[in-house]
Amino acid sequence: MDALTTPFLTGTATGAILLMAALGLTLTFGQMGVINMANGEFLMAGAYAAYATQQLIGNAGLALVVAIPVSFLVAGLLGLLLEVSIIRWMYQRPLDTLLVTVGVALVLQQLAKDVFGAQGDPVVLPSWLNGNIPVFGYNWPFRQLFTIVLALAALGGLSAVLKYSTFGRRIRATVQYRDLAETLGIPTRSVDRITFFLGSGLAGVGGVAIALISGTNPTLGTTYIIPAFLVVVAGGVGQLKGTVIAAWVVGVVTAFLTDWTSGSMAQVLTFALVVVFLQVRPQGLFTVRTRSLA
Amino acid sequence: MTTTTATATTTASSRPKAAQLLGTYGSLVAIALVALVLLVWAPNSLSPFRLGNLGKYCSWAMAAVGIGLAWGRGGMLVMGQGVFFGLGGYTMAMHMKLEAAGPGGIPDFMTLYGDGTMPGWWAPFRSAPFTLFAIIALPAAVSFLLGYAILKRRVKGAYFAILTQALAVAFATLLIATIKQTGGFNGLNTFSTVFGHNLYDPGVKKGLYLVSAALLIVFLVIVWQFNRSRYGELLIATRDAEERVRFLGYDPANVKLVAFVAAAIMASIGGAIFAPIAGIISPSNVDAAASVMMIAGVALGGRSALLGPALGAIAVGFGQSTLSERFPTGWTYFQGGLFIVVIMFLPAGLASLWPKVKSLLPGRMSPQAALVDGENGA
Amino acid sequence: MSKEPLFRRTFVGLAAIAAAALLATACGSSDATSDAASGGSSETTGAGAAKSTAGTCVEGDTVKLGFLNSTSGPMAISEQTVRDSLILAAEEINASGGIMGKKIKYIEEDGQSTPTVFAEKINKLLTQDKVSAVFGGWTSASRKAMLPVVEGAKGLLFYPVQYEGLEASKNIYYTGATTNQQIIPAMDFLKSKGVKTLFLAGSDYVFPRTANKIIKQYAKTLGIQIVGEEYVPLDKNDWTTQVAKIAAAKPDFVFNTINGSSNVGFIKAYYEAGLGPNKSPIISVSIAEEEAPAMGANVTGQYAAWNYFQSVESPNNSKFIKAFQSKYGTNRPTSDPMEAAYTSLYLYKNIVEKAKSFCVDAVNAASDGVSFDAPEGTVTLDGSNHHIAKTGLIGQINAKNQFDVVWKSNGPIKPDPFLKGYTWWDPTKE
Amino acid sequence: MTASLIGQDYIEIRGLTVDFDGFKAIDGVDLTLMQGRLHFLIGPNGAGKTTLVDALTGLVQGSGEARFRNKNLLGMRAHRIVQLGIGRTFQTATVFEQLTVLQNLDIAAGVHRKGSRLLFARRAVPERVAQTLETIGLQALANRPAGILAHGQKQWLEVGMLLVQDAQVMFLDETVAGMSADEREETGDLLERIVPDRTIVVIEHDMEFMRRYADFVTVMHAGKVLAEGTVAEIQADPQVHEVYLGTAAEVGADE
Repeated sequence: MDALTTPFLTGTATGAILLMAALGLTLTFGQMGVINMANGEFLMAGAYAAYATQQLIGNAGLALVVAIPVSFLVAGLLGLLLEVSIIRWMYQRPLDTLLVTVGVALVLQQLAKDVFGAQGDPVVLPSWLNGNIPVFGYNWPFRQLFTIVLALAALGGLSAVLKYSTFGRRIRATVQYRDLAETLGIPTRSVDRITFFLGSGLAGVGGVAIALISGTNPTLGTTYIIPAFLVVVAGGVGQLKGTVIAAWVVGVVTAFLTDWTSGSMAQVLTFALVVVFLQVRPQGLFTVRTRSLA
Repeated sequence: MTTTTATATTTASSRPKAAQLLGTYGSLVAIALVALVLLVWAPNSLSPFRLGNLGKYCSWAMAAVGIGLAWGRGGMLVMGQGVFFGLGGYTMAMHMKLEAAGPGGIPDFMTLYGDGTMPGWWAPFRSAPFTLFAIIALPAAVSFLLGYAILKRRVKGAYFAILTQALAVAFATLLIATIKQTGGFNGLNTFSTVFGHNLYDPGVKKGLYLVSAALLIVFLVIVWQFNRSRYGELLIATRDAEERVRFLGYDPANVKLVAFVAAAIMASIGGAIFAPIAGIISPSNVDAAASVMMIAGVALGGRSALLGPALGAIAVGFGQSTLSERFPTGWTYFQGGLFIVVIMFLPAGLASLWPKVKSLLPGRMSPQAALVDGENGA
Repeated sequence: MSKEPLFRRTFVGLAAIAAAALLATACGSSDATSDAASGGSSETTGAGAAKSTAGTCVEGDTVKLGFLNSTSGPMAISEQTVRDSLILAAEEINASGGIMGKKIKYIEEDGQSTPTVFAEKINKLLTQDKVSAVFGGWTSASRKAMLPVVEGAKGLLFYPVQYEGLEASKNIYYTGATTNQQIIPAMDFLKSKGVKTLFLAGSDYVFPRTANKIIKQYAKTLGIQIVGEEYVPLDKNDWTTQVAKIAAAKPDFVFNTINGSSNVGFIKAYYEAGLGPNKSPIISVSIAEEEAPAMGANVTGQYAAWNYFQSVESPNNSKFIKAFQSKYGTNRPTSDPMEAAYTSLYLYKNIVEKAKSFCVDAVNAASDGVSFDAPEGTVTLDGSNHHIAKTGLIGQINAKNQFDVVWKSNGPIKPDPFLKGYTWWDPTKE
Repeated sequence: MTASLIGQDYIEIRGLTVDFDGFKAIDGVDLTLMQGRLHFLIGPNGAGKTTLVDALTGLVQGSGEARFRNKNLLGMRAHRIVQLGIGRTFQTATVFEQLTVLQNLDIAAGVHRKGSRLLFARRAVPERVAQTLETIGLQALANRPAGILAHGQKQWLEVGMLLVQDAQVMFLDETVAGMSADEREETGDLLERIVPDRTIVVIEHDMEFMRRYADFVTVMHAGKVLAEGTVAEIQADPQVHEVYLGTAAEVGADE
């Protein structure tokens, strides 16, 4: 039984992290056509923010609770800074944003190395997270459960913002009919900025979850960015449900493949499966229909 | 009717002919200059160490020339050229490993990590002709299959870029995971000879450099011909308005596939010459980071210019070697800053500065002036 | 209309240029104009690194050495510590008169955590800078990449990190442990603890693969059962799936050959799964004083196999720790690779002074039996394989993240990189 | 090769439906497009004119049937449809801006060229291209990048591309929109010159232009065919007036 539950639950937790990494990507890609390769570094920034919070507060449990909003803010502000300083000049050249943000990612990594050192820093699990519950023969770590709850909360928060707030309605309007939104007087520029802030902030929260797995590390973003993009590609752009399903499926499938083969082969096979999937659905799972020809 | 047509033809083509002739001359003269520097000046002036490094830069430049074709001219941001570079590099390295092992011998690392038996698919690489064939056929086959799968499904733009980068990640991971067959993280190294020539012989080293530089020149000439051919025009058309090309009766996927496969073969040949020059090929030469480095050179030099990608790649290679000697930690900042500054402010790379430089020269202020110049010259 | 002929003409011209260049340079090279290492045919030309073949191979009152460590990339943190102790050793030697009266002038290069860069840089150090010896390298990949270069240039490399063995180059000196000085003692220790079942967890990398191959063969002889073997890529930190397998297998011990930061994820997942020093304890071969506090979990009670611990009590070690901490800060721990690097420079000094020459052949001829009173104890070089005899130590991590030595091999173990003295070893078996 | 086909080519559309996630942009249209006449397709915005052309040229999926030379165009891939001799222009002129006018036309001529020829450079201006340059009056600009052309010139270039392509069926989507009166006249005259051995369908909002050049008119509304006939018949149709309610004068008189 635990041959199934272990990869399933572990994969779900991995999927939860992928989801937090991918939400920002799918928002910014869907709304602005911007490919933000530095999103992985926002994960890293969130992880370091969690570490720094823990250093300041000391009490691991309290620090974790504080770290979540702090990481959201730190990563979100970094994202905002990126938008204001660089991205906004690049909206006409979406493919080029990909390369510019590759450069930003490199700079942020080196910055983290210089500030925090190349060796990762530990983030201590609070005692109330350090344990497990038996589920069908698998001792499910509380931390994985916490990660899933965190991702669901992030998703719920984002959905609520998109659905009920003015910002959210504006974001949805801009994603679907940018020109129309503009003519209706929606300040699409500031909507873009807020989207960037939200998306980057969510990655920061994801960073907290990663810090709980393996501490901080200047290069931790690079390990998550490609899987996160595969999630976006497979899930389709502009709709949250596609991203959610894709993140969960990629997480679980990778975990099962890891179980059956090895960690390395699992990565290779997951990539192959995404390419095969794109043969069936080149637009991903779901997509917002627009009538533009290009 | 016929007379007017004839007039139309002459008026239509007289001016460009002069201008194009100039362009033709200019490009070939530029390639010849590069050839002079690489094939005559460098071997007689640089120390063997610097020359070996230049040989490596040339092998990256070969991949870069292909990227220029696929990305600059074809609009496909190929972020996983390391894969094809690696296919060529590993093919060559496997042959050299088997040469080093001697007839009937097996590569040393297989005893180290495995049970001392060689997987069957290594065997053909004992043959030099097969190795040379595989250096071209392997990347061609892989890029064709992958390109066909991706391009026919109209996956393009960012999706295409991300998938190719994911491919590079997957490829490097696969190499690391198959340590018993491919040497894993360490890669393949400790070669002794290449096609029977002692790799440590200074003459052989110089010869390898010359092969690398000469191949680069050949690739430049090939791309030059590509660019001026009808295919070159069609490729630009496809880059700029893919759907429009479809409504002229072409399948844009096929047009792009040709450039993608050509770029893959160029990268593979680059990798094949890299392995003997560097004496090693490992996953870190072919992974996503290595692939991004190849893009960096192309972006710096000018993605759609003829010489831009090659010279950019050589410059980035040189920068990596020398800047990292002086500012070890600064190198990453420099690399990151290069992407940001070049892509933001000079999207067409340093090559886009060339017309401005040229316009400072007297008599080349405008197309008209160029025309006059050309007519006088002709 | 004239384009086609023009094209052809130019191309023919180009080809001619290329051919001429090939000819010119091919001839040029045979005139031995090259100032690099002399050609590959002659075995007796001596130190390729140094121009002069007469006398001591180093003229003037300084000797150039190369320090080649990664100061950028993921390995930087580990390799920086090695460079720090190399610089310490160089300054100490210079303060006491240098090597054979010549002051050390060291040239630093960054390996960028990339094997090809290591190959390029050691080539530069040996052929451009003409250093007499190079010190550095950390990963096996970097050493494997440097090996053909240092052999081709007939130079010298001192490699300070424990490794997977099965190698002996006449141009490399290995001052870290080979497998029979670390892995095999660790297994002997486990046997002495009465271990019956063992789980192997490692990075997907040369060292863990080779180490585990040896462990598996030796375990058969010792009657220890291997109940699982898991590998995770170096850059992957999530070990939850694999640790679940450990928890299910309930081994007496876990043999940990994981590299670098991946350890953090492993240790965390391990404690979350309810494992600990009392339930499937870990013995590690790459967690040292530097790493233990950075695990994000209290690793007190876990074990590690090394040949040096900061806690080793000897006058030489106190001197080393004092010198190191007064130069770099009292919070800086000392570890096995740092000690091995420090030792390597002193060993080089002693060999050269015995040989009375910096020439590679002379150094090699004199190396056998050269010893140094290192912080870990007196080490002696084995000229037949360029390794040094070392004592195997097992430490248990205490609350201060220092290691209490709980087991010691019976005196220094003679290096045996190819395990020729072990009858159970069969390299052609899995 | 076209001589024997004069007057015989036609596209027969039966029950064409285009469904966007439940919204029927085209709803069961029957239409016959005959060779040799300028067939105008008019209707208010959103009537489905462009979608109809999209479906016939393989840009969007449609169901039903559209027969041309015994082949059903629906379900064929776009470039195959072009290879059958069916060409189109786009509402916003789409030309290759980085390429010269000459190169634009030369690429359009490529549909009749062998693939292997692509690897060589163009040595002279192909006759058909030269003729077309003259026909569309862009000889002087042949070697200028198409990006610098004025709006009307781009539209002509698109028509020219259809000419070198030797398209037997041409769909022109609002080609004269934004052109000056003189330019419209030239365009109309050009279309009249080339229409005898071709099937030409023009989507148009300019009613004056329609009245002057249309041989046959189809009025669409809400994805359906509302009325068909000559200009006079359409102008007399009360249903058409109703659709254009509020701007009823438009059909009869100029704006």
